[in-house]
Amino acid sequence: MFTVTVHHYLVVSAILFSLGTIGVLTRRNAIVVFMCIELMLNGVNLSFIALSHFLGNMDGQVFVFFVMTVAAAEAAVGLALMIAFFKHKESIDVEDFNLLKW
Amino acid sequence: MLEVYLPILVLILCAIALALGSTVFSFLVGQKKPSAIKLAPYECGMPLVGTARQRFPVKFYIIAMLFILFDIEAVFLYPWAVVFKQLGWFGFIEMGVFIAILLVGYIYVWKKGALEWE
Amino acid sequence: MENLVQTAMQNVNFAAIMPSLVLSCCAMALLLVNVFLPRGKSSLICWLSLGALVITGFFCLGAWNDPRFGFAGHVALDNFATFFNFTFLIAAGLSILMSDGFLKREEFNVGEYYPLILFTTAGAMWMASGTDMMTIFLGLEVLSVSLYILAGFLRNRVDSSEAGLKYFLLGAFSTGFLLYGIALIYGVTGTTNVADIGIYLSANPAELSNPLTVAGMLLLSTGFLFKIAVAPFHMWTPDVYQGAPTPITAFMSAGPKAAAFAALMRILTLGLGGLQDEWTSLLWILAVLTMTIGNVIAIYQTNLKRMLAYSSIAHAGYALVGIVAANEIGMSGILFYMLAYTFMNLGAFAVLVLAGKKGEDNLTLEGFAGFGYKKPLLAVAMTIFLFSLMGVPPMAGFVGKFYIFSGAIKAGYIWLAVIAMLNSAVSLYYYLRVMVYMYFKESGEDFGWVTMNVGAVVSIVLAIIGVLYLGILPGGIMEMAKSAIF
Amino acid sequence: MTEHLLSLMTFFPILGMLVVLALPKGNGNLLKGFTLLITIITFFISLPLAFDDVFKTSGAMHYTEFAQWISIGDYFQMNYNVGVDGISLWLVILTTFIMPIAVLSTWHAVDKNIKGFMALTLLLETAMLGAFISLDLFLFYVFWELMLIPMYFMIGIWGGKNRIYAAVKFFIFTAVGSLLMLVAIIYVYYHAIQSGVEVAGFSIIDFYKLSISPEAQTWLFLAFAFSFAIKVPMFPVHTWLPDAHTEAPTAGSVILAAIMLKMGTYGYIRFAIPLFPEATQQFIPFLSLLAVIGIIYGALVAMMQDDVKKLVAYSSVSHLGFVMLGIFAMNTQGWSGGIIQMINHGISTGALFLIVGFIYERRHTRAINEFGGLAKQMPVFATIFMIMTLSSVGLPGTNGFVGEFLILMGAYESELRWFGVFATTGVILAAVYMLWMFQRVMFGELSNPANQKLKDLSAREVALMLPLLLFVFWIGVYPNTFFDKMNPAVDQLIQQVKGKQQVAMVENVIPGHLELK
Amino acid sequence: MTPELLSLSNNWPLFLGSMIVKILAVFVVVILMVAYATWLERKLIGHMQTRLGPMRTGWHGLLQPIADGLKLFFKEDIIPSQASKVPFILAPMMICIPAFITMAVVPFGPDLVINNFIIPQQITDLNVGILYVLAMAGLGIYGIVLAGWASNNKFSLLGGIRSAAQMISYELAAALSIISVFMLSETLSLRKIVELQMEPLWGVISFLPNWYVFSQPLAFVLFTVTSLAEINRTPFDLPECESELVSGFCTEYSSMKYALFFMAEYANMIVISALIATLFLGGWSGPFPGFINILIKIVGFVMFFMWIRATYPRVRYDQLMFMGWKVFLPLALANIVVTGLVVVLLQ
Repeated sequence: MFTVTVHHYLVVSAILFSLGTIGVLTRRNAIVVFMCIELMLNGVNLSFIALSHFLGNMDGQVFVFFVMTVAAAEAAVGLALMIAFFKHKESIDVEDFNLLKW
Repeated sequence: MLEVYLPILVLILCAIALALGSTVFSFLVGQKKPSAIKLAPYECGMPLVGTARQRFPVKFYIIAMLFILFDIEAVFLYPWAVVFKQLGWFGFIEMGVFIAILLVGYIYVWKKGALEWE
Repeated sequence: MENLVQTAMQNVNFAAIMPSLVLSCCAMALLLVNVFLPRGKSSLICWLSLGALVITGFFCLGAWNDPRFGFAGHVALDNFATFFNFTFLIAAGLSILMSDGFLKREEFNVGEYYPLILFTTAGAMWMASGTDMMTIFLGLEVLSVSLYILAGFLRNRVDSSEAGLKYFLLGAFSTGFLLYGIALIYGVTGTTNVADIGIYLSANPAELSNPLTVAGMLLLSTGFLFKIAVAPFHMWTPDVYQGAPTPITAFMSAGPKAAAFAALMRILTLGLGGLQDEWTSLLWILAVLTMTIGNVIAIYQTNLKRMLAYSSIAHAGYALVGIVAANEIGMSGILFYMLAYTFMNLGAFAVLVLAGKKGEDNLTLEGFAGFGYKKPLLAVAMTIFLFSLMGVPPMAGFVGKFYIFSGAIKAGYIWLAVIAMLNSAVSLYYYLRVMVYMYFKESGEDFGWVTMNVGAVVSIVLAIIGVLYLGILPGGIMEMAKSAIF
Repeated sequence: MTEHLLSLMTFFPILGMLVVLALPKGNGNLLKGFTLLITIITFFISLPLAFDDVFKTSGAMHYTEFAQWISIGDYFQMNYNVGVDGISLWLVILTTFIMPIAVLSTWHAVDKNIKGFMALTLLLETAMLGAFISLDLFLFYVFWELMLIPMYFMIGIWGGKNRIYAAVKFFIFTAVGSLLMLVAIIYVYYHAIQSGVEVAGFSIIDFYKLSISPEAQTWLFLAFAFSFAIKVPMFPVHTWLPDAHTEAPTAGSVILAAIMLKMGTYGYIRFAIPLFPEATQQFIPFLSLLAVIGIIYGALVAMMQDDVKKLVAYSSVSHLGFVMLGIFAMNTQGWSGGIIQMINHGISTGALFLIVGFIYERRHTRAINEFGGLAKQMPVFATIFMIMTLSSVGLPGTNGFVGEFLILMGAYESELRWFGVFATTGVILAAVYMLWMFQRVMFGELSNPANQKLKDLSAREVALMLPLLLFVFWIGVYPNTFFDKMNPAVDQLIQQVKGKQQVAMVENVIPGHLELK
Repeated sequence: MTPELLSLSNNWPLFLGSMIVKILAVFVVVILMVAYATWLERKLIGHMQTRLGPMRTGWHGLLQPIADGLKLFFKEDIIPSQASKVPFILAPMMICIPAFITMAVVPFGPDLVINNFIIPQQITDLNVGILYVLAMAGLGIYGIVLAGWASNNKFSLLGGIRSAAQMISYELAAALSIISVFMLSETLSLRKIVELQMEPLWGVISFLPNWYVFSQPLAFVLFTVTSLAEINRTPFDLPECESELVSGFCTEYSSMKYALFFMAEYANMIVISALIATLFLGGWSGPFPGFINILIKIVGFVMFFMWIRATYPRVRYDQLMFMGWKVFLPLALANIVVTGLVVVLLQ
């Protein structure tokens, strides 16, 4: 019968991470970019938990707790920044980050 | 290990079947006499004023943020609660510190008036 | 479970986290004080936060030459950490000093500003004293999240908002890489404790060739190199530095950078010492790339803040040389250099803070013309800082460069040292140009809006003292830096 | 007293600088007077060195002072380690002697921001003295770099219309060289540490004992030589000099020509050659070639100039070429000649710049064709100008002759014979361009109406020239006063260098250097 | 030989079989209860207001739910022209599905033993059961926001956002309020919690069961009220208040989609009742055999909720938020601390 090993989890998490990365690099809407970043973090979380279960020590899962907390904090701050930016530009398209250029 | 989630999967399928089935069925058997007035958004019979795609008060956004943050803290409390009895005083004090820090944020939010709804 | 509690309780050692603990408690207290104060009384918070820094400083002092370890190897308050802690405290102190007048001028005198700086400092301390990936990661995040807010703090100014958002997006992005690196290394070694990682890797060297380990090392370093603003991860730096409030830019260029260096040094030397060949050769290239890009692009800048941003990129490159050297001199050289850089760079920014107008605190070179005659004292201060940044004796910058490069040369990286020297030769041009505008060019502009406010002046004076002291009598601090190497 | 003489002499000006900064900025004459006082006192402090006969007997370092400065266990150690021998002795005296004259010359020349100028002058004096007396490479480097800062501002703030370009060019040229030298210095230090030689910090006296592998020496020598060559300046890297000289205010040009250029040649004698003898040997032909090219090129370009100051500037390129040639002759005559020629150049070129300054103050132009027949109008001026011109040309009886004669002799005796031959043409060319210029400026019709009512030299200006004249003839007539104190040191250094070269010949295997990565 | 817990590995046909049976049973029962809850509500409130409620369809209108269902099926299915189609259609399902699958972790009877295999009378026994419940409760919010946004109508939008804000606020309070229960039970598995409640109260008082309502009265009250708010029932039914928001996020919905919202509301009500019963009132334990006990408790709570609806006026939105954030949240936290203190002191 088909059994799920740690490698399957790692592959899935790697795929999630890569999807997130690609999204960050290709998408234009700041919120979508941020969601892609969250996707990356969740990919990491997945591999943390899988590894922790596979290695039989809790460090990985504890780490995931912290990552989730941090992600929440970042979400709060980030969305606030987006609102502040939106107030000025009426848009959160990263193409509109055009004020500061060299 | 994962097999305990199998029933949930099946249950979800049933629920989807119910929701989807009833929608589709009503769509098939229900009568269709659409008219422009009928398809217009309902504003108590008054002619439409502006669009609904507009920015809503930032208040709601703040509530959402607070929810995320406090909910995450709640997540920390669950595992702690389960092993609390073994941890004894140690665990109690640790969580006391945690909740105290939480309270700092809570008082801050309160005083900032983020919880006021004029 | 019982014995788990036992070990946990044995491991608790508040002495090991005292400084950061005190600092964060003060920060929280100030946060509350602030909301109970009537609006516009924020200057009080400013002075209180300075007091908090002083208190923390005393606790750090107590930890010097008295290393404390605790929390099951998560925290090590050794001399290394303490030295860096002082760097952070100085950076924070100077930037807070120059902030009060700045915020008043911008008419955005909001009290949360100061607790946020304190939180950032506390995060930096955790990074410096963390010996476990978790502690370091948490420190990094406490630091970053507060900085995101501070960068976008002047929310009624579009450039500040944009800087904050940009910094946030890229920062979070790099965090992802950092985490993935940690995850991979955790997968290989089965621990997140830096020391244990090192032990495991030395115990089974086969894992060193494991692609996961190397990939983990690369991703991990990426996370920190981003914070240090090493090319090619430097893209955010100029924009954010230019957009952020000037005192924050000053702080960013010194404190967080030093913190990232501290964490990177610990992880690379203690944890991944086995991969030294890999990371030295990697950082060799990056160091050259960084200092070259920083210096060359800085030449084309007309905006002073932006120019200093690129120069700070270049300086990050110089400091990286110390890690590449991977010997005691190089490492302790970084400690010294970071301290010196804190003084000179914050000093330079403090001058910019005073020279700025409301709403347009980033001056252009032309705007600086004739500054030397209208405001001689400020100009002299600026000159001292610029010479120090150039690395001209007898200023701190020179001694710092000497320290680091001698480490590289002793390790045999002659060419790296030569390239670095040529780079600082390039840097001469744009630093000198500032003085050209200040002294050699006249302009009708009398800098009437420049009002000497106490805080900024004090910070400038302190910075000058620091620069000259570290430049002329560096012996004592060098000794400390030496004894701070683990 | 005497054991701290050097420190006193070196740091007295900087103390003066602090006082100057405290003085009110309005009162120009007070500032100038005070600065003049400081420099003169410094000169008198340095006089005992000149009259000390110990230099006649031993070529070792005297008046040495040693204090630990920075000492970081096994990392590195820098000391405050100073002293003078017969070589640096006269350069120190030259410095303390020229400074008061330079200050005196600013009386009318500098009118804006006097306070700053005076402070910088004093800072500059400290830096230059420090560089001449320091026996610790690190200390030397510190002073060496410190010199740039005041000179940069002097040129940039009080200079001519093209000053900014000149100032930046000056600073960057010199700094680039010295940065490379810094790498070499550090390398030498760690080589010393690893080869187990007992060294007191960066003390060059100890570094002389080192034995460095030839290939390492090659690079190190190049680093040093490049840095000093820029300062000298030698032929390809001389381009900063004309700009700096022409743009700088009179006092600046005087200091630059009379003292700072000597840093380069002094650097060769004190550091580059004794530290890396073998490498020197292998580079002598190349460098002497550059020196000769410098001599002739400088002369020819000088001939083309129509700006008096530029002309003098290019003449220095030519003169310094002579000095370099003498040094590379690697024998006592060559070196003594070289050193005495440094002093000569300091005196005569310094004087010439002053003279240019005088007429510039009067006419605010330096174009040769603007003048003519000034001799009738201002006889005293004409006389002094004549003497200085001749000394610069090297007429027997003036100081220039002694130096150039010895240098050429040294060249003929060494394997640089043919270079010597070519260099001789430089002497003739010098005569041509100097005298031609003098004739065009001084003799002929007093055609230009603007020159009709030129005043002759004032008492101050004469007082300023007299000491220089004195030395012109002293060195010209009785140079032994100087040689007696110079030769022991020169001999000793030459012997040491030659000795090491011999050693290198016989045992061509040398303990390994730091491995490169 | 001692019976072992039935699992996929030791006897998969029986496992799958029993699974299907349990799921279908629960599903059908819930749907029926939903259907008749509507009938019950109308009758109950009717009588409370001295009306009769539906009387025509069948004896005392017993067939009323079926009639309603048929009617809704044949109603015209209007999709407003301005609405964004796909979200508009998805939203009701997204509300309905979580409401139904939450039942999965609620135990409704003692374990059965069939030829040496223990079959718990519970669809599945997650060791993190309660987290599952909270997660599902959270999912419902998406549907509401989506419905409000998709129908592109000011009232709907406002209603949707309002209810979202309200639900998350109270979800927070609810989640915090039950933590004290787990501090006593030391497990998140609902099955174990029920078993723990069958012991004598505090291990000493033999004539009373160890129901947590006795040891955690405050938590009980908090959870009841907050979950009432969380499922948008009166007096917290602002999102769909007819008078202000023309029934909020479901203004634009008609026919079966509209019905789905109501099914979801009643299903939620049943689930919440079941949860309260399980967490505080000993779940399926009680005098009667099988799942009668929990059925009684559920119906009891459902009627209680209806009673409240008939009795209390609707609160104002600011009062609502005030209670959620400034009353229930601190109380829950305080309750946790006090519980912790007591537990530690008693040890």
